[in-house]
Formats: sequence, C-alpha cells, structure tokens
Amino acid sequence: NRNNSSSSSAGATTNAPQTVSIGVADAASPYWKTYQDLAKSKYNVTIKLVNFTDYSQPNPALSQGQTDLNEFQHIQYLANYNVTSHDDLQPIGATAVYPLPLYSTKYKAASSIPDGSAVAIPNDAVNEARGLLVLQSAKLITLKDGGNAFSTVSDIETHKVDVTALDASQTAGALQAGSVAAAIVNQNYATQAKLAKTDAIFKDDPSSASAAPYVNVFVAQKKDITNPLYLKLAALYHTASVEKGVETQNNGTAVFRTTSAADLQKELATVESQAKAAASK
Amino acid sequence: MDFFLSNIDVFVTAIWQTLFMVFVSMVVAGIIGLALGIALYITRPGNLLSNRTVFTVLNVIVNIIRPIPFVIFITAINPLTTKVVGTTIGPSAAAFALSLAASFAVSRIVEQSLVGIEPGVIEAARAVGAGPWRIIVTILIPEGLGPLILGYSFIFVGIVDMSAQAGIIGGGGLGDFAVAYGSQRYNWPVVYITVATIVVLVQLGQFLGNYLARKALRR
Amino acid sequence: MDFFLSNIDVFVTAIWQTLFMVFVSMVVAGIIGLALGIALYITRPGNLLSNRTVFTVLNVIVNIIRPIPFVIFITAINPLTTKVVGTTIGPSAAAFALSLAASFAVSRIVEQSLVGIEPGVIEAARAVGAGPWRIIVTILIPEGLGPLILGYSFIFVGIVDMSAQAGIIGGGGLGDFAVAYGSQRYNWPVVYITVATIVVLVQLGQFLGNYLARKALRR
Amino acid sequence: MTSTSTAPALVRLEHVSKAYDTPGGRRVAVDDVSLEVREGEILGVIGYSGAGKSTLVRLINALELPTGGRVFVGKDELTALPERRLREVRQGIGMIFQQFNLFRSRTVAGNVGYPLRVAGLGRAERDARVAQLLDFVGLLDRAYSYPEQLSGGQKQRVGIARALATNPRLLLADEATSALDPETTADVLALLRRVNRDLGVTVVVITHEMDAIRSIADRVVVMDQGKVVEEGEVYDVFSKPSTAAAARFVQSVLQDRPPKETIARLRQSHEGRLVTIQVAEIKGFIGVVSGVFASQGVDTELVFGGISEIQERAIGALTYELVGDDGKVDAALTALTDKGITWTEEH
Amino acid sequence: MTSTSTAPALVRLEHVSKAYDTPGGRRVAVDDVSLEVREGEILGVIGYSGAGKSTLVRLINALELPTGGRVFVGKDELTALPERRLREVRQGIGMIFQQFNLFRSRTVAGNVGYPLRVAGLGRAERDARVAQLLDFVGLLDRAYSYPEQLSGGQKQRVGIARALATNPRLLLADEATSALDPETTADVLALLRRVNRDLGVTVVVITHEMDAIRSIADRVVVMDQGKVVEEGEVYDVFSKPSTAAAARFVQSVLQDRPPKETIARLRQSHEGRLVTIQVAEIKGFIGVVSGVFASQGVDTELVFGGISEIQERAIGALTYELVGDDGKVDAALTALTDKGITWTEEH
Ligand SMILES: Nc1ncnc2c1ncn2[C@@H]1O[C@H](COP(=O)(O)OP(=O)(O)OP(=O)(O)O)[C@@H](O)[C@H]1O
Ligand SMILES: Nc1ncnc2c1ncn2[C@@H]1O[C@H](COP(=O)(O)OP(=O)(O)OP(=O)(O)O)[C@@H](O)[C@H]1O
Ligand SMILES: [Mg+2]
Ligand SMILES: [Mg+2]
Repeated sequence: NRNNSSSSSAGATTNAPQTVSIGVADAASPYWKTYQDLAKSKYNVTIKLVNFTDYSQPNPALSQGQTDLNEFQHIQYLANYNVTSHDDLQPIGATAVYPLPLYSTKYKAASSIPDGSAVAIPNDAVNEARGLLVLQSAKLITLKDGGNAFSTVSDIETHKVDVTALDASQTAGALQAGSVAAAIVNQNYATQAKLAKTDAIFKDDPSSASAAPYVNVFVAQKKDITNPLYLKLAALYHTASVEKGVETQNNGTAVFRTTSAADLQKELATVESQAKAAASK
Repeated sequence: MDFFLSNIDVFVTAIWQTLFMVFVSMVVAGIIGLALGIALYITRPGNLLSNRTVFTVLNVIVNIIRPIPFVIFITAINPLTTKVVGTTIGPSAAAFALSLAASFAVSRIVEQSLVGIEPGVIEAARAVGAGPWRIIVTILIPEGLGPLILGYSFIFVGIVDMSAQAGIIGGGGLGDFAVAYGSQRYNWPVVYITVATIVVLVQLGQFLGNYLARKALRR
Repeated sequence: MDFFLSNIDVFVTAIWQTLFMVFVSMVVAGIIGLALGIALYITRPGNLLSNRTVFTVLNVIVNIIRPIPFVIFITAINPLTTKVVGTTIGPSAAAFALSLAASFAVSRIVEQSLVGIEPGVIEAARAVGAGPWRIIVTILIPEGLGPLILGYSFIFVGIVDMSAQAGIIGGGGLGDFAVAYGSQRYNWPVVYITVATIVVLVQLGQFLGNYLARKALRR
Repeated sequence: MTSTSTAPALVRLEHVSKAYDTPGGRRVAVDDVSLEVREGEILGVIGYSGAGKSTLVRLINALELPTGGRVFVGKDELTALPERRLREVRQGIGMIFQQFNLFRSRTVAGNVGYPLRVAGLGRAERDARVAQLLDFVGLLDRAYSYPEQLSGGQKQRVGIARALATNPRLLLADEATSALDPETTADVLALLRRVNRDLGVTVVVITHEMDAIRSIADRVVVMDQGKVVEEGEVYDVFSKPSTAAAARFVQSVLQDRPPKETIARLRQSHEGRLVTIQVAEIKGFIGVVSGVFASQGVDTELVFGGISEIQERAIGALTYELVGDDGKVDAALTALTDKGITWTEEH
Repeated sequence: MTSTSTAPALVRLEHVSKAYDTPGGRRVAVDDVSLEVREGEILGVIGYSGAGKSTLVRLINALELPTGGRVFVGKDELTALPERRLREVRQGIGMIFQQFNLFRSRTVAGNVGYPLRVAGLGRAERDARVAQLLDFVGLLDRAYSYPEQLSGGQKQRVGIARALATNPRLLLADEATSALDPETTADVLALLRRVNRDLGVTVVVITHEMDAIRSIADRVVVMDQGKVVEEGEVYDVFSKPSTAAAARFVQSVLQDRPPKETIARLRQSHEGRLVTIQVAEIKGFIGVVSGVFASQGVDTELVFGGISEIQERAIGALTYELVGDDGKVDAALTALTDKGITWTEEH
C-alpha cells in the first residue's frame, strides 16, 4: 500500500496502470462501481475501496499512508479530527452537501410533534451535532450557547422532545418501528429504508452559507494536495454518471458542490480555528 | 478533559445504563441460558435424557443464532422487542437484545461446564430414584458449580463487552460513551477514563466470580 | 437480489476474508490463549504451580484487556499492529486484532475447562516424577479435552461473530458485508444470504467440534 | 434363615444379558443369567474381577438396561417400565457403589441426607436420621467435611450410610467393605445382618472377601465370565464347591489347606506323612478321627489347619502329621474314608 | 529376611506431622511419626480407617509436604529438596493409589506406559514392557480399553501395573488389593514378594487385609489416630500384640478365637469346659498339649481354632472342649502354664 501510494503520486503523468486506495464508509453504494469503472477506463487507475464501518478509522489510516485518499466526511468532521489528533489532512475536492432531514411518518410538521415525544438522532460525531442543530432550528430543543458543530446531547438546554442518539443506520428503523415520533435520518439511509420524500418534515438548507462546513470532501495528505492524479480523481466524482448514482442513492436530495480545493482548505482552516476555540473554552 | 467534565452527567448516566443492561442481561441470559445449556447437556447422546433429535434441533438453533452479528440481530428482533419492551430503542430495548443474544452464548458455556461432571454421581442420584428435574437442580448444577461460576464470569465480561454495542440502538452505556465521546472524537482521555471504569467494573465482577468459584471448588 | 448478484464478487471476497481472519485467529488465539489459560490454571492457589502473585497479575491483565470494546481495542493496538502486520487496516490487521483480543477470551475458556479435572490424576502424574511442563502436555490437555474442544467451538463462533466487527478497520468479511451491503441498506435478502452463509460456516465448525468432543469424551 | 429358602423371589432375572459395544468389539459382561433373590435373604455374589458382578447388580436397579432378558423386582418388570415408574422402584432399593460415587458438592451429611430429600422427608426428620446413620458409621464428627477431605474408608462409610438412609427393602452392596479395616468391616456386616433380620431387608452383597460371605450370607452365587456357574446355600458351596472357581474362593477364606511352601517347610521338621482331613459334620468329629488313628497305633500331631463356622455349622480342614507303620497309616485312612470322612495326602 | 532387620533405612521419617486446615478446625492426619523403612524390606502398615495411612505414604513421595518434621528417602531430605529434584526421587518410587487415579484420557496401555514415557523409554521398549505388565495383571486383551470401561478390580490392576512399570526401587502400595478377588490378590502379593526378593525392591503396603500382611510383610506398623502405636516383626505383633488396636487386627485375620455367639452355640452341644490354647513355638506342640491332658485323664475335643503360618512360623489358637473332673482339668491347665503355654477359658 505504501508503495502504491508513492508510485501513484510520482507517476500521475503516465497512463501506466496504477492503484489508488480510497477510504470510504459506504462502499456498498452502487455509484462507487460506476466511479471505479470510470477511473479505470479514463485514467487506467484501479480504485481500491477500503470500507470502514467506524468513522474513527479512515483518517488515521490516510495519515499513515495506508490509504491514498478518503471520502466519507465533511469539513466540519475533518477539522475536528485535525485539531484533536494534531494532524493536517487536507480536502482536495468537494462532492456534495446532504441535507439532514427530520422525518416523521405520523406528523406533518415539526410543530405538531407532541411534547415529550421521543426523537432519534444519529450518534456518531459526524452527524450528532448537526442533527441537534437541525432540531434546534425546528424549535424542538435549544442548545447551550446556541450550539455549535461539537454539541452533544448533553448540551441540550431545554427540550420539547426527548432526544435519543442511535447508530446512524438505526434511526430510520426506530421511526418505522414506532419507537420514536420523529428521527433525523441521513439521506442515504432514508432512501434505503424507503422513507417517503414527503415524510421529511424539516431539514437544514444545504445551499445556504451556513452549510459550508457540511460540504463532503475528498481528503488527502498535505503533501498530496497538488497531486494531479488525486485532483483528477476528485473531479471524477462530478461525472454525470456518478452524480446520477449519488442522486439515486439520496433520493435526489444531494446538492453537488464543486468548490475549489483552495477554498475548501480555507474553509477548513476557519473551522479548525473555531474548533480550537471551542476546545479551549 | 474539559470535554469529559462537561459531559460528566452523560458519563454517570452511562455507568447506570451499563449496570442496568449488564444486570438485566446477566439475570435473564443467566436463566434462559442455563435452561438451554442444561437441555443441550442432558439430551446429548449418552446422557441423562439423551435424545438425538432434540439435541440436534437445539444445537442447530443455537448455532444459527449465535453467529448473527449483533447489529443485525438487534434489528432482526425488532418486532419482538417492540412487543416485549414497547420500544426498539434505549437501554431497555438494548438490555432485551443483549439478554437474548447472551442466552445462546450462556447455553454453550453451561453445556461445557456440565460436560466434565463425573457420570458416577449422576448414577448415584438416579439410584435413589431422583427424577431428571431434581437431578438437574440438586446434582448437575452443584457438581458443575466451579466451572459454571467461572463460565458466568466469562459471560459477564462478554456482556459488558457486548453492551458496548448497545449504542447502536441508543442504549447508551460506557462502551458507547467511550466510542461516541471518545474515540470518534479522537478524545483519548475520555477513552482512557471510560475504559478504566469498565475495567474496574469487570474486575469487581471477576473477583466475585473467582471468589465464589474458589468457594465452590474449595481450593 | 440484483444488488446482491451485482456484488457477488465482493461477497465471495468476503467469504475468503472471513475464512482467513477466522482461521488465523483460531490458530493464533488458540495457541496464545491455551498458554495463558494454562498459566492461569496452574498458578491458581492450590494448583500445580500455585503462585498467588503470578495468578493475580495474569488475572488482572486478562480482566483489563477483555472488556475493552473491540472498536477501542483495535485502535489502541495500532502501533503494535503496524509493527507486526505493517498496516492497521485490512483483513490482516483485523486478523491480528482479532487474534489478540480472542487470546484473552480463549484463556478464560481454557482455564474453565481445566478446572474440572480430577486432582487425583494430576497427582498420579506427579507421583511418577513428571514435571509441570509434561503434566500440562500429557495430562492436563488430554484430560480436559472434552470441555476444551467444546470451549474452542464456542470461541470459534465468538471469533466469527467478532470478525463481523472487522469492518471497523476495513477488514471486510461476511459480517461486514451483511451490515454494509445488507442491513444498513435495508436490503434484507442480502442479510439473509450472508447470515445463512455464516451460519453454515459455524455449523460446520460446531459439528466438527461436537464430533471431536464426542470422541474425546467417548460418549 | 431356612425360611428364606422357600420365600418368594423379590428379584428375578430371566435370561438376562448385558453386552457393551466397544471399539474392540462386543463385550459380554453378563451372559444369560437367570437368578432369583428371595425376599428376606442375604445373597452373596462372588467371582473374579471382571466376572460381571457389578454389572449384575446395576441391572437389578435398572441403572443399566439389559441387552437381553427380563428383570423383575417385586411385581414390576423393570425391563418394561417407563423411566418414571423405575424411579419409584429405585426409591425402594439402596445401593452401595464400588467406587462410592459420592456427591463432591455435598458434605458428608448432605450426601447421606440426599436420598431422604428425594424421598420427601422434612428437614427435622432428615437431620435426625442423618445423625443416627453417621453415628453408626462413626463419622458424626465429619458431618460437614467434603468427600475429598476423607480417607478411602471414610468415603466408603458415607456411601454405606447413604444407601441405608431410606430403609430400603432391597439393598445392593457392591464391595461395601473393600476399603474398611477388619473391625469396621465386622461392624458393617453385623449391621447388614441386623437390618436383614430385624427389618426384613433383602440384601445382595458383592464381595471378594469370602469372610463376609461366610459370616452373613444365606446363599451364594458364583460368577465367572458373565455366567452364574454355581449357586447354593453358603455351607454347601463352602463345604463342597462343585466348580474350580468356587473351590479357589473357598480355599482363600478357610485357609485350612497348607500352601505348597508350607508343606515343604513342614516336611523339614516333620518326618511322618502329612494328611489333610476335611472337617465333617459328625458328632465328636475330632474324637472320631483320633480314635481311628489311636486304634491303628498311629501317632498324630496337628500341624496346620482350622475349624470355623459357617451358618452356625463347623467347617474346615486339619493337617496332621501321621507317624507310624505305612500299612497302619493306610489302614487308618481307609477307615476314615469308610466313615465318610474326606482326606487328602500332601505330597 | 532377617537380613533386612539390620539393613540401612531407605526411608526415614523424623517427627513427621501433617495437619489439614479445614473450616471445622485443624485436623491432624499424621501426628509426630518417626519411622524407618529398611532397604529391601516389605513393611506393612495397618490401622483403622482414617488412621493416617494414606497420608503417611503420600508424605514419603512428597505428594504432600509435612507440616512438621523431616522426610528422608535414601540420602535425600525430601523436605529440603526443590521440586525438580523431588521429581527425580519420585521416578524411583512407584505408587499404587487407593483410588487408582487412572488417567481417563488414556487407554489401559497408555496408563501403564505413562511412567515409562516420563522415564524416557523408547517406543519399542515401552510397548514390550507394557505388554509384559498387562500380561501379568491379566489385562492384555484390555490394552485398548479406557478406564471407565473396566470393572473395579480391573482398574486396580491397571494401577498396579502402572506403579510397577519402571521397576522402582521403592513401591508404595496403598490398599493395592482391596478390589481384587482372592486369587488375583494372591497373585499380586506373590508378585510383590517376588520383586522384593529378586529385584530388592523395598515395599510399603498399606492394607486392611491382614492376610496380606501375614503372607508377605517382614515388619508391620500399626497406626491409630495419626500415631504409630506399634511396630515390629510381623510374627511378634501377631503373636503378642501389645496394643488393643493391634490385637483386634490380629484377631480379624487369625480368626482363631471363637466369637461370643460361637461359644454360646458350642455350649449347647458340648458339656465340657471350653479352653482356648495359644499355639506356641514348642517342638511337637500339639503332642505336648495332648500329653498333658492325657496324663491327667482329661478327654479333649478340638472344637474351634486353627494353626497357620507367619514368616514361616506356626501361629494360632485352638479351642478344646475338656471333659473330666474339674480338679484334673485345673491341674492340666496349670501344667500347661508351667510349660509356658498360654490359655484362656471361654465363659
Ligand atoms: N484434605 C484433607 N482435609 C482434611 N482432612 C483430611 C484431608 N485428607 C485426609 N484427611 C483426614 O486425615 C485423616 C487420615 O486420612 P488418611 O487418608 O491418611 O486415612 P487412612 O488411614 O488412609 O484411612 P483409610 O483406611 O480409610 O483409607 C482422616 O481422618 C481424613 O479424614
Ligand atoms: N462400559 C463398559 N464398556 C465395556 N466393557 C465394560 C463396561 N463396563 C464393564 N465392562 C466389562 O464388563 C465386565 C464385567 O464388569 P463388572 O464391572 O461387572 O465386573 P465385576 O465382576 O464387578 O468386577 P470387579 O470385581 O473387578 O469389580 C468386565 O470385563 C468389564 O471390563
Ligand atoms: Mg465390580
Ligand atoms: Mg487410605
């Protein structure tokens, strides 16, 4: 793997066969197949996907050069990682922003959810704070100091509903089993759980500026931010066939972003300084 | 550290959740697993109520359920969980899932503990006219008590370990806390403190187990 | 179903990954766990090389490591994994982590299997001048073989189950496949097929174990 | 005692066989045995190691099911009863195991009290009975010891107390005194005799200690290679064993015949002919014998042998040195034979 | 045999004690025992159940460490040796366990071959020796059976073969024949005698079968409540036991004194006085006795008793019915006493 990594960074100019490994958390999504085929035919690059079920793993693996790139997180998560682990991974390409909707099969609006009902949110660091912010916008809870990208359930100040954090893949199931009145469901799970689009009763606005930290990105080691092959591979994501796959996956809710690498890196720096400030508070 | 302190209430709750889940599972799985394990043991060919059919069926059932990954198991039993607990999320639901899953593991441990019992003592009990039920309660369990207690200590640790996966369905607990507030946030002090707490909990359990086993084995 | 068929190559790879991880872990953990379990057994107060200090130290170590949630354990041993396997991700790294984690579980199972051995036979071996090492190899293991084999079958299932968590570090395998391609996608046919495959694998292992145990116990 | 000879059978075995399938082939432990144990008798079972004695008694309480034949206890055909009926039958049968089979998880008192619990006795009654039994076997002070803290003989005594606990009507004693010193053995045998006489308990004793048979059994069964080769009143079997196996057993207990080496040694200090005379039930037997020799002018000296009692009848053999003219000695011996007295000359 | 009386000690116990701590308090199993086992002798150990016999022999091969005192085997002080040196010593000691302690995971052949493996013998040699031993104990056809497929006596024979396997120089036999029929017992005892005589193996036999002591032991030690209460040449202990415990043991084997019930019965058929005369080592003993009575005109009839041999010397007691004038009888008895003959009148 280490060898692959160095050879790929060196030989970006030629069409000699190469292997690039990408750490992901959703290797099962069909669009990755499309992506792999494309990389092969266009650049003669074999994409090796390394699927991690735990978010804590892909960044260290990338940092140690065990993968060449990864694509599973948004800037917000990356910033948190860099700060807490004293690392310096960098985004090299944007993919999309996924709205994080609140679903309910029983109630038509957030306001009609009865007091004291149970609401599920994802429990992983990537989605928990964001889910809480969504609930706050929906006026179901308020967070200490208005909340931030690092809020946890213990930062809930007042609440109209009882919030339970579950594995991201379980919130849809909990909703369908009737265990909760409403649930924050990541779009990919919502699609797979066949939740109706109309059941999304509230979501944050993916196109707003406040959504900037939630742009998902391809991430590389700092030394690779100019690697042309990696940049090409990041761009490859926005091929129509891949985007179509992603849309199917997310029921058409993904908002694609093509923010430049430099802008992404700037955004990262901003969020990182916020994170440092939050941590030292 | 600050982060840990600011979440100390969650941590305390997590301790209670773990204690709750582990306690419930130990009791429920302890009983169901004991029954199932004894059934496996006595129906084993050549034993007290040897019955190849029942043995094979039980054996296959245990073998089907045990290897199902816990994440999937939890989801698969959702309908049952709803019926029994009323909800599929939270510590109670997690305790239910844990109890069921652990029952099958316990059954194997029980079976294994009983297998070493000298057939002669069972014969002595049969000779005085004791029925299978009485033999189970008054002979099998006491005679296998040493290994049984060590086996339950083993399962205790296993359940604590499994309870770390309770977070999947919002069961909380220390394991989930260590992951959600610790490793996923790359916050190692939280991980250390939490793991240390788990370890202390387990040590207490295991020491109790060892102590009881020593009493039972009288050495 | 189409989805499954289109990912059949991943599925086949997953089978191999599981077989690889389980095989490696069974061998490695089997050996390390056996050694550790025997050490626990013989140093237990009153036994062959009874030594309270060594026993307590081993006991505490095992108790510290066993309850660490696997997610955290995997991360914590990363430096070691890098040294030994050269990488911290993928099936080899997962197999390494599994092997280590399982070793501690195996040690308890081994200890528990040996505890039931009649002290008289160990005495008979001592009486002919056999040393501790020889007694371990020629008496303890053969005399405890029945429970040991059942214990290893138990651990086999446990390792298969644990290997489902290999996905944490990109280790793949059937468990990960069932979750990533199945339950997380609410694709139940994939879950069924995969779990069925796991079950078949486990049944084969357990049947082998039962068969061997029956041979060892002669009943 | 003779009353038992006409008593109805409490246990009846009809063509019973028990074979074990082993990797090395089928091994017949009990081979077509038909046998009765009469109500109220003490039946001794003897035979070489591996003859099938333990297997035989295990068939009587159905711990083992025969591979052929039928077993009756009282009116019940065990071989036709379902397991739960068997349990009732077993409650009326006490068993002392050759290997003791004590419950390791129970104290001495717990072991002895177990059959009482199974029989449903209340705590107080149980404790009283246990104390009484432990007192009898001399282990009252060990009531709270565990089996592994006992000596071999102590374990055996616990097994005895346990078997007697419920006052069974049939007692199967498999080598019940093998680990006991002579005095304790005598006590246990006396107890068996007593429960037999006073409570009418039928007893089957397996033993290789012929002394035990001699002192308490009414009838004896000799087993060899799974078969019953001889069966009869103890006195008859002892005085006139009809099979080689029985003869050797009898010899071991009476020890009235000098072994070869003894004869060789006797020869060195005694010049006369050495003749062993079997003790017969003749009034004034020794007087008769002495008279015969005296009338022929043969000098006698008793050099070996003994007289003891079986079922209250004298039995034994005496070895005499006969000094005198060869013709006279022969004449005297012929005279003995005429009187129905058996003798053998030691060469 | 007498040569052993001056032979050096192979085993020496100096004020050895062994106590067990039990929840019920400290229990002294062996209590300040000082004892020697001489090179080349057969030492019998007798005593009641629980007297401490098994514990004593377990101290000799250091399976148990004494709580007080010192144990020597040869030149080695076991109580001061490290475990690995103990192992070497143990290789020279064979032990037959009271409870057999067979390896359940090994076949009969595997059990017997185990000490040979430990001793480092090669496969071929081992197989040959195992076959030879199994042949001796009559279990050649059971070589591939497992312990649980054997009868009690068969198990014991496996234990015997295992203990003899390595031709140890010291053999500790804890109730080695308790589960054996008389013939097998005799064979085993003869074998012990043979290894003792031919190979110079020193043997310690614990047994409650006094017959075994009588037929093979040179010296005997009597234990009672953890203490050695009597020790001496077998003939001496048998003919003049000095403690009550020893006397009861001796009685059990010689059975030359009629028990009370027998006397009661004898009274019914015999009108004369009943006197038991102890056999003494007097040339023509019986002749002397007869002569005394004849000279007083007292008629005698032998009614009970026996003469047997211990260490090649006659021993026993004879019960006579004495018919005649009371004065004459008394005179005759006084005459016997004068000649150093011991007698007791049965009342
Ligand atoms: N582990 C133990 N704990 C407590 N007491 C014990 C232990 N082992 C033996 N004893 C006691 O020590 C005494 C001596 O036991 P030992 O086995 O030496 O007797 P023994 O003379 O061999 O008797 P037996 O003829 O019945 O075999 C007995 O009273 C026994 O109960
Ligand atoms: N489970 C078994 N499998 C195979 N053979 C067996 C089994 N149990 C007993 N036997 C054999 O059956 C025969 C009779 O055994 P049993 O125990 O009845 O003998 P026994 O007369 O009681 O001998 P002992 O006096 O030595 O106790 C023996 O040869 C024994 O080896
Ligand atoms: Mg037997
Ligand atoms: Mg003993």
